[in-house]
Amino acid sequence: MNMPKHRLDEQTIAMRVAREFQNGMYVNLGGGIPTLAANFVAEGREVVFHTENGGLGYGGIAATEEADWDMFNASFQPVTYAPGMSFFSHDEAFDMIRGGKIDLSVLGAMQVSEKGDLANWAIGNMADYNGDVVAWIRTGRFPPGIGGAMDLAAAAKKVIVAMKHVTNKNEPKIVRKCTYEITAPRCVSLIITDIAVIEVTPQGLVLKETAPGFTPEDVQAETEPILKIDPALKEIQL
Amino acid sequence: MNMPKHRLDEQTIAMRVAREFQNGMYVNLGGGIPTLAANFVAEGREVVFHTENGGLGYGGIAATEEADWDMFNASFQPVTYAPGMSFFSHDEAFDMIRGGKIDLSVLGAMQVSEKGDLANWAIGNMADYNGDVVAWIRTGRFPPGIGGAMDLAAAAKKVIVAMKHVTNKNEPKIVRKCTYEITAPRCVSLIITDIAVIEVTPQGLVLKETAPGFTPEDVQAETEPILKIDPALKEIQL
Amino acid sequence: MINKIVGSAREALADVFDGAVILCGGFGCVGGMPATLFRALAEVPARNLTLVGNAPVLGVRAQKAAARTMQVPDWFADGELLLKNGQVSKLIVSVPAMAIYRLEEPFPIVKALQAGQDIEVELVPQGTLAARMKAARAGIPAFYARPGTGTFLQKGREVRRFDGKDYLLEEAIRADFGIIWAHKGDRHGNLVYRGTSRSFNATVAGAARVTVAEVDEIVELGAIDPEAVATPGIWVDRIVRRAV
Amino acid sequence: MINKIVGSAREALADVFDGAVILCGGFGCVGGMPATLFRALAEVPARNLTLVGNAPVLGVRAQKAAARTMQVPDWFADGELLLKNGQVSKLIVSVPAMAIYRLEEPFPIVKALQAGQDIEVELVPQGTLAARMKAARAGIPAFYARPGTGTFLQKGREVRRFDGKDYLLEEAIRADFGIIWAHKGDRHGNLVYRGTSRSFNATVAGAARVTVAEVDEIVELGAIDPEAVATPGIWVDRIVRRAV
Repeated sequence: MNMPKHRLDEQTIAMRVAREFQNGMYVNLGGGIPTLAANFVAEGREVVFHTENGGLGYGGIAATEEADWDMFNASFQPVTYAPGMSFFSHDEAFDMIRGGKIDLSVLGAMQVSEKGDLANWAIGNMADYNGDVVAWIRTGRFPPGIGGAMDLAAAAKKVIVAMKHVTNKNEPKIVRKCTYEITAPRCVSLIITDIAVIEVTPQGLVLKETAPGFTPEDVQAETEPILKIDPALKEIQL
Repeated sequence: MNMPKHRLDEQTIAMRVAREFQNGMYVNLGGGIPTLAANFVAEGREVVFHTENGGLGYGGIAATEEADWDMFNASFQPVTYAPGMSFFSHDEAFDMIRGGKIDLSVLGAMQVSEKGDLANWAIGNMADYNGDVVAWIRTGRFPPGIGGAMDLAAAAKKVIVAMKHVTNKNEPKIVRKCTYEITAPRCVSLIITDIAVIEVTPQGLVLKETAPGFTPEDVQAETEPILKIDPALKEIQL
Repeated sequence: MINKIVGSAREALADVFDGAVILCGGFGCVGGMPATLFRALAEVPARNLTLVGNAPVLGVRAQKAAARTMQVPDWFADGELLLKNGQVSKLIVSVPAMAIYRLEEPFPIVKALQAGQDIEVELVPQGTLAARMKAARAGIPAFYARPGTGTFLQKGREVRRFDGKDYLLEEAIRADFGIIWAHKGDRHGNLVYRGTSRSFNATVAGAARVTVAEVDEIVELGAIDPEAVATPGIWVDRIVRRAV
Repeated sequence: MINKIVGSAREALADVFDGAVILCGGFGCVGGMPATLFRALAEVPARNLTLVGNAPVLGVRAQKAAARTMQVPDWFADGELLLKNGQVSKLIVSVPAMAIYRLEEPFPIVKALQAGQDIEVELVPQGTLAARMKAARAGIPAFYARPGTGTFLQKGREVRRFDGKDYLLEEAIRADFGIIWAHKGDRHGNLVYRGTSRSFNATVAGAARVTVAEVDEIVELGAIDPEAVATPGIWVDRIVRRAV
């Protein structure tokens, strides 16, 4: 008899992401699911959140009544003040990233390859537009915008992807080779989805954890590359 | 009958230097005679003094009783606070220099060539030590130290030299070709000394002003390259 | 006396010329966008402008959608006005439009291109964009950086290895004008910001030949703590009060 | 909880190893020299150290002469102690000694060389030195700069033309430790300075793998105005109180 399959909702994925936060880490959270993780830092741990637009040490996402348009993160969410916070220029914010001071970057993704290549800034491929970015934008279909993703993916000490396991059309997002434009090659080390936690290793993708009710075969069915199964495979722990 | 020759003292050279300060200029003053000019800004003009160690807008040289070891200029002189002052890092101080924001750099010099080459950081030449800087330092004879001179000479909008016209041994310091290691080639545009004001032009050195009692011949006698005489030659005005 | 305070934004930008390259402060949305200066630029006759910034042409409609609970007032503006006027011939940006927001109508750059405007777009990673501005300010003509290696951005570019890793040659962006917002400023041009709205404003300050700042408040010289000056006045050429 | 405060300078520098490259804060004289950390380094067994800084080995005697009316206390120290111990094998500095001051005895570096120590000296223009530290902090492996072109420094170096002018390729200085002074710091490592003593301290902060700061005063988290933080804590790894 099978347990009922239970896909994690976004908040729960974010809770699982937050388990990766070690005390003292400098963490940058990308837009979407990653930013939700700011609210789930474990008791007794202190983590410093970095935002590209020049802030370090914000508290969490601000409630409507606290929202201040001079206090927001790189996903345009209002954030709260916390003691120890600091503000600085955009260039300094990226010196921190490029200089390797961000311990953990959690990013959303459109695709992740089995080598850890990340595609998270464009839904499409330059080749489809003969390399003409203007032609692409003119179509109005998911106009590409790099933002800070390439900088983070290229330079953070560790890059984790947090995303739904498949697209809205049930196409796999964990793929052999990215078909969308990539953000950086071989940068992702851990993938956290609504059905699995997968580690990117030199030997390939290793399934470490599954959502309640999901067998390795279930996860494999939604994943393009072949998954290795960790001998210590377990249910996703929160 | 000749007027008595009157060499300007250091304070008076500095007064002449200060006549070059236009309202609103950002000015960096090197050690020695140049720093003295800070005290002679003309009435009605406002000049902002920049110091390499991260200060902008200091007032002047501090009196003994005001001396604070956290308020000093790049010549290790205590300076005073003035409204509008700011402090910043050393790298930002040199971004200002390299970025071309210093309108006027006044430097001391060991030698200036007729092309405007400046030698002001070493008394000697690398060739004398087979290019071995350690051998040079080991001698203990005027150990070389670059400081901020190369950065200023290479990047300030205008470089003025303020110095005694000749060495203590009465050797000319304005020379055809620098024998000492140079700071930057073709960077000096005006030379202010105790006996003359000389402009460096593409056509050569032009004598613009002389000290009281000094004829062009007197100045030429203490100057290695041939001087052109400005038709509007006049006595040094303070 | 030094007085960088100018009576109006239009006066401060009156010498913007055809073909000028303009660095834009602000992150692209909510606080910190130099709205008064964008509005003034839209009233200047200059055309064929190059706008350089993180996301200077999202438009107020998108900003309001993105800002959600943070209020974006109707007087707010960005480079959308210049696109509408047909004043823009090139964008050097990190985000020309946002794929994630569904608006009633297309983003301003999409509309402009669909209307047949001839606009070049250079996409730059956000941190590299900031560093290329900073390099210009620091008199550094070029530097090497890693973001973009192994992506479409590497195509046709100079790649160089340091310590076994590839880096791209990145050139400083040389600009004619920089427009920024700051919270407070004095007549010397010293600026302080507020919160995360500092961002690209502090980066743009000093990076162009002429930096124009719009400030919420003009204060007396000496009112800003010299230890807390975020942008020393040397980087700023003209100051105007924000016109709301 | 994050707590970067370390009980003593010796503890903060206990892992300095033979051959380590150490960036030195301070300008070379009077306020802003990390004297406590220099003294602690002199008690660490590590040898063959590379010291990088503007003028880190002038010695207290020269500093007192140069400082004139500004008091330099007897407890003050710099890299002279390390030279005396024979711990230094290389200097990357702008000013190894000052030609303009006549002292009773030679400058420390002159004495060390005359005593037969084998010390390499790399002379770097002050601003280029600061920029090479800043590049390391910013993850920029190399950049082009103009100072030094047309001088002895150009010899054997890569020269490249941009817009008709020559520039030298300058590489980031990769260092193991950075020692700095600051006025106040909190347990996250946020720092503020005082006056012109900020200088190279703010430049060195974050430029080495490990940054150790000595501060006049340790303050509660939140006591430093977030707008006035000069060095955000991310750049600082360890903090100790100045020991006078």
